[in-house]
Amino acid sequence: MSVDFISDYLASSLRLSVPLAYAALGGLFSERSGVLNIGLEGMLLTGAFTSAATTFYTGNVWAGIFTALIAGGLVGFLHAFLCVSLRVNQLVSGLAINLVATGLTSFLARLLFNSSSGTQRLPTVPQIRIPVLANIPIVGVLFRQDILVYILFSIIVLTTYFLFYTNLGLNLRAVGEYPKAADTAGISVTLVRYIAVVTGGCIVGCGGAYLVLVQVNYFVEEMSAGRGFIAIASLIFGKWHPVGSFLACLLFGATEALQLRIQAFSVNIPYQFLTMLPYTVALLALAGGIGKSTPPTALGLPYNRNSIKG
Amino acid sequence: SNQTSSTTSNNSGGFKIAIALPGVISDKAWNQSGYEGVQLAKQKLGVEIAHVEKVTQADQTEVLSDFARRGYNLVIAHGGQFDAAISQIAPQFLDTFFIGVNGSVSGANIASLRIDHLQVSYLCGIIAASMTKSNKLAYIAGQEFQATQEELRGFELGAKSIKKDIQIASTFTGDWNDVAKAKEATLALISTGADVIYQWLDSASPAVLQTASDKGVYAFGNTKDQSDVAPKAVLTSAVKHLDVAITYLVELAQKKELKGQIYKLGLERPDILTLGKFSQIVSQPIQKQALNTKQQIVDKKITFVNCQEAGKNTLCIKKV
Amino acid sequence: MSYLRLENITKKFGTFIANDNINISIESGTIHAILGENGAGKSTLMNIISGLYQPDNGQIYLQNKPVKIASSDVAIKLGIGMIHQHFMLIPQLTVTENIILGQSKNIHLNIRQKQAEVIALSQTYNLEIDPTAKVEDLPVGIQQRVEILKVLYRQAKLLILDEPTAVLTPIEVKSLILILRQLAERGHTIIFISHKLEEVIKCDTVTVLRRGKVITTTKTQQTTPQQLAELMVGRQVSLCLDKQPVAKGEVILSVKNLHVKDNRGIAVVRNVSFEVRAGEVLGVAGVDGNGQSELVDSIYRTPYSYMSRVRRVGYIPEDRQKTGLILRFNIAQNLILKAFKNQPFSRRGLLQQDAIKTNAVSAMEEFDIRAPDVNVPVSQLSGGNQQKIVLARELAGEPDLIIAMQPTRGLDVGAIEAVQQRLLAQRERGAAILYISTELEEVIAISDRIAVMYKGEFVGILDAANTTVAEIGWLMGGGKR
Amino acid sequence: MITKRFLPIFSPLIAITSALIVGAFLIFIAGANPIAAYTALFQESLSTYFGFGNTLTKMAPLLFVSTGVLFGLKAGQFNIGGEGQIYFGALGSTLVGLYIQAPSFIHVPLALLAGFIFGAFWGWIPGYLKAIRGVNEVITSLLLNYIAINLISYLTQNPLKELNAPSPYSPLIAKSAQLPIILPGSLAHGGILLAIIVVGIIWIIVNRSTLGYRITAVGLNPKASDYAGISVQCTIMLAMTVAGGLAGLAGASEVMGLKYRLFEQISPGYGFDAIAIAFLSRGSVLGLVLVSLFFGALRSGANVMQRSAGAPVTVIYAIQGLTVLFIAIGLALEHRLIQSNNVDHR
Ligand SMILES: Nc1ncnc2c1ncn2[C@@H]1O[C@H](COP(=O)(O)OP(=O)(O)OP(=O)(O)O)[C@@H](O)[C@H]1O
Ligand SMILES: Nc1ncnc2c1ncn2[C@@H]1O[C@H](COP(=O)(O)OP(=O)(O)OP(=O)(O)O)[C@@H](O)[C@H]1O
Ligand SMILES: [Mg+2]
Ligand SMILES: [Mg+2]
Repeated sequence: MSVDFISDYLASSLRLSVPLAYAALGGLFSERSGVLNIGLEGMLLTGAFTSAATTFYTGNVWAGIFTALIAGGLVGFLHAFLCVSLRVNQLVSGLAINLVATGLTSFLARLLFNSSSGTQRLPTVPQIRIPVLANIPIVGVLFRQDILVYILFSIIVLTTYFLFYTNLGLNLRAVGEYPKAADTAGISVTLVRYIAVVTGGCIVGCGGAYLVLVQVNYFVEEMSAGRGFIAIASLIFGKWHPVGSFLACLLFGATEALQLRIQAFSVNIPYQFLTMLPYTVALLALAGGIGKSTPPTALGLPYNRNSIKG
Repeated sequence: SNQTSSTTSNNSGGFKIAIALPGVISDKAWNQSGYEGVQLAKQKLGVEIAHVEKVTQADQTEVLSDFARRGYNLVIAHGGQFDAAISQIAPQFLDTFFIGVNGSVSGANIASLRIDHLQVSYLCGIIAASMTKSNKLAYIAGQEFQATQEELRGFELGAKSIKKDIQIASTFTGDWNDVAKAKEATLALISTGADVIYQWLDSASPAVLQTASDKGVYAFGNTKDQSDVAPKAVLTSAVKHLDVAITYLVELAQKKELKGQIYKLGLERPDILTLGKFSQIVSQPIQKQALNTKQQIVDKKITFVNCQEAGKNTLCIKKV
Repeated sequence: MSYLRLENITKKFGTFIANDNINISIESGTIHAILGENGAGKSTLMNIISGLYQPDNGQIYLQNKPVKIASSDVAIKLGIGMIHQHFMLIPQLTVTENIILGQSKNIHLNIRQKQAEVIALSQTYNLEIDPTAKVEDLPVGIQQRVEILKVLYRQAKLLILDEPTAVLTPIEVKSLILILRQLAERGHTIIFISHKLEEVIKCDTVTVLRRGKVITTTKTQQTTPQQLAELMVGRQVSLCLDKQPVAKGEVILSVKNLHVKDNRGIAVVRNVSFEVRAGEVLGVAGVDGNGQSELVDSIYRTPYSYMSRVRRVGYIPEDRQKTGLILRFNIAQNLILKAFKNQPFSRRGLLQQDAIKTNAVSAMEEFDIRAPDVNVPVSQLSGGNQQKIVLARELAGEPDLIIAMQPTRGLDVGAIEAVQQRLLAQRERGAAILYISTELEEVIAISDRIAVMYKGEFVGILDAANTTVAEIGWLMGGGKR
Repeated sequence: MITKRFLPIFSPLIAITSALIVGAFLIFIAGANPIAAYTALFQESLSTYFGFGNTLTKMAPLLFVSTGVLFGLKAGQFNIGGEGQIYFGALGSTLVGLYIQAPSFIHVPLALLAGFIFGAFWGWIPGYLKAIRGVNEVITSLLLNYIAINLISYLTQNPLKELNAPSPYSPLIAKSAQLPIILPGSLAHGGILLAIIVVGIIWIIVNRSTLGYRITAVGLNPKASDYAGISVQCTIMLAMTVAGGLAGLAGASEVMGLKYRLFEQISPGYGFDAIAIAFLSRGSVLGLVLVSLFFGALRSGANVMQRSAGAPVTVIYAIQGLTVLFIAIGLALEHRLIQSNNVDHR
């Protein structure tokens, strides 16, 4: 097996993991604060669509990324408003966001992109080579990535720092575990949850931008293709820890890249068994002992100061 | 926009046709071509049209029977997956004619329309085998079913008619919407050495072609002439004018000449199935060879027949 | 000078009036006790002072200035610190994290420095603590300490302690009261809620609440425990149990050389042997976290290892809300939690609603469970009534062995009386009772013999008639005989 | 208060109306006629014979699966594996329908049973992993969906494929294993009646049986249940298994009543709709039936809106999402209203 092949494989695994990881990290913010987020799929799709639309009209990828961030944040705000202020069932809110996002992005995509003939071909985000490191054999590819990948890495580091080494992060965790205790300590549960869900939405939106601006350079209806759900699986798998979740995403990405390569080698296995490989591997890993992960205690429970259940 | 489906207003006497599409009409490929088919028929023949997109398998029978019940004269089901539903529904509505595109059913009021995908992929196989340096070709599609299998087989037969020991890898992504995955699948194929790629994808096909172009390998367009998507990579395209084919059958139906049979349309109808523009990269001798073979197929000097290979039913070439 | 003054405070939940026109004035630098039955409205009132609830009516004055306490944050800024009855600690976080929660405006969390601050604070007040321990790993007594440190860390001038001693050992209570005294002398004002009259009597003043209304406020020197109990309950209560002698029967429970390890592999019960006979109460005294829970758990989960034949076992768990009851089930449903599969509650796999209801009605009558009807979810009952439901269920069917773990924790005197009398009635019937408690007087009053547990071992089994609080207390603290 | 009584009826109605108003706006932008579209939606899905038949046909699988989801929820288990369990159930009854010959009165129950068992097996796996190994059932049941779908794809493409079929599907199952049509001429089949009967049985189990008591107890407080001598592990496994079995019945009824064969994509996402249905039903069985009916109407009405009024499918998705959203908001607001007027029991 050649060096190129391995470094191609690494790069492919990474590319397949990046949108998942954005979604998972976005979900992490929300869920650590106690707000369940099944709506990652819809947020990804919204980010993808808005970045495509903006870049299509402005020709500027940065504008695209920025609007994806804002749009993701707005969907997050909607989710927060529904779950935190109105205390709508968090699961239903997420499912509804997915449905609405699927419908609206497809609807708008047809209005915007179909009128102009041919495929939209969007500019791409430039690659940045990190000097010296980019020249290392095999792993060098990891340092020849576009800015969104580096941003993702910094988000992982920053999120870890934020959660465990800042006061706000402490507040966030407290709110997710025992909101009433946080409330009595003078923390505004509502504010923290809003911030968390909106920030999370912004991050997921960037994942959508990556999908469009880095991976395929055009928008397609329902192009998130279930990534939001895999991101949730990764989040649980990674035990709601930024690094753990990222590694779980990497596992999904790497097995996906692997199965595509097995197919490419014409190994005589029905393709369906290869397509299901990432899911099977994850399932076996869970069953085989990586197992137990305890969610934030207050996950999914709306907080109401006047109720007996804290 | 061009959402011009008619309402059911009863300007009776008019010929009414409807199409049920498994996917979205904006996919720039299979479903869109079906949609364009009924649009073309409306334009050319003045028929009244209606369509439904995203018909899931659970909805097929409902959609077909509902159109029939509303008095549509012709109901087109766009995809082989409708075959079972057609055989279930058609006997109950003898006043309506059903057409299964890509199907293999026929009956009193059932016809199937099949494009002979294999003929044109055979030609592409010849071109691919002549262009490859690595002796590795690749086929990529969303899912495996009869049409993709036939197309792959044609590609293989064509390639092997040039180079016996050539290798062909195939990848099925399992999801027609997942463009990013299709792109990664292409990259995986390229990284294992494939240097000519034949693809059949909907929304994802531009991603495959552009990736091939970026990586300096060759590819074929499919369904439409896609040479403008990635001029450096696309050698030629397997052009399938489904809209024309559909209009042709609609016209037959309008004239009450449609028969309960399988209409297999191939290279003999260049307005329906043909090779697209050749890229300059494809040398004249190769182009000529492809075109010669095409003529042989049209003249039925080369035909494809059922046979067994390695214990499996498949298709083989028969040269006369 | 009055530090805190409440004027006409009223709080309603729906149509229910939890606080009815309350007027109290609390002097600066004093310890002011609030006494009242379960559900009298004490916690509600304190939640109003600490900003968690808003009163429907009335005005709060702090140092004679009217204040509006809109949230916990405001309360903290006003120097009001509350230690809630149900701890407001986050089990997954460390001691330090809990103490500093919500206090720093900095971005970076310098945990080392904060730990040092916590240590310094704990030394100042003599409240020893491991700042890096996770709260969920700490025994409740220590958790209580964390709560106090949390309030002190916020530099509260007014400390509200809602039943702080319910989970403390006598020694801990003593030291807490000492600490409170010390704090009062330093100028802190303290509101102290307790059901224990001997603690209340050590405060400076006391206000008695009954059904949301202030009954009286008086200096403790001018009253007696007996008087207070009667004011609170509104009737005569007997503060001493009268225990009939009962002939002891066969050995029901026999534990020999029991060892238990916890899930981290540490031995928590070591070489424990004892017997309990029919008609006998064996008290187990000890500081919380010395292996009592593990001992009881092990007996309850594998009773056949300790009994010569299959017997009925009744179990009153330590935490009635988490392990004793299903809070969202109603009274009738909770009462059949153990017997739902049996006749007459079940026939051919179907629940028999009539039988279930009849059972509940009679249990409510027999155990004096106060609720409008059997369909009230138990989450809406006061602690005392919740405990009576557990008792009614566990004592049904004449169990041979009853394990009662802290059965009176958090209950008012009236409720305690009721619980203990039920248990003694079972003893007279011939049940063997294992009674685990941290309340020494209670253990001595109810037990025939008392085992003292220390660091997983039984350091002595004493005859209840011939022992003293001092002796047991000494053994509990690790003293040798 | 009188208004409070009618709140459960009014609030969904207001929610649906709001969703339709937003939808009308979108339909208009798309160049179709909203009034025509909505006329089609309501006339067809609820008031015409065939349209109502279609609605019922869609309701059947939704009702089966959402009952399963609710059953799991009662035990505190969140089964999002309905989709995979439908596929497995469909497989089970297809196998019996294809390879066993028996008279109808044996063949039909046998095929249904097989559907139940296959679905139950697929539900048991996450139940087992949760109960015994503590693995979060949300993630495992989600992963199992993908595995089931690919497995069925393989089977319909290879060993089970009908000869010369242009698309992956199995041969027709035996006539004797097919469910009868209950509304002649329409597609409404016996699976609908079965679904309603099953819902009734589940209602009795949940509300009237000791088993239901046990499951609810575990769902509300596993620790207390454990102390009371209930086996929490068994209960969790049982609940997930039954939930899977019910979803399996959805697959079985789709095969035996509607399609008469196994398809590569037998379920268009019923497993996910069912989750929303279970939550919107407020845990009541009547709610389950009504919400399933409504979703069925929406699904079949969606097709009609496309067919006869040219409303694009994208708008229909948006309307569905908005409807779910607005109903959920309505429920939340209603809950608050009731809470704020709450009368304490003492
Ligand atoms: N949030 C609430 N909603 C409705 N009723 C409440 C609420 N909080 C308390 N109550 C009711 O108010 C009454 C007073 O409760 P409170 O908690 O103040 O009692 P307490 O005096 O602290 O009792 P205990 O000694 O048991 O702690 C109780 O009857 C209780 O049912
Ligand atoms: N929102 C509420 N609605 C109804 N009842 C409530 C509400 N909040 C509290 N209560 C009830 O008020 C009563 C008093 O509350 P509190 O928290 O003081 O419990 P408690 O009686 O002291 O019990 P414990 O023994 O656990 O200390 C409890 O029975 C509690 O369930
Ligand atoms: Mg209280
Ligand atoms: Mg209490």
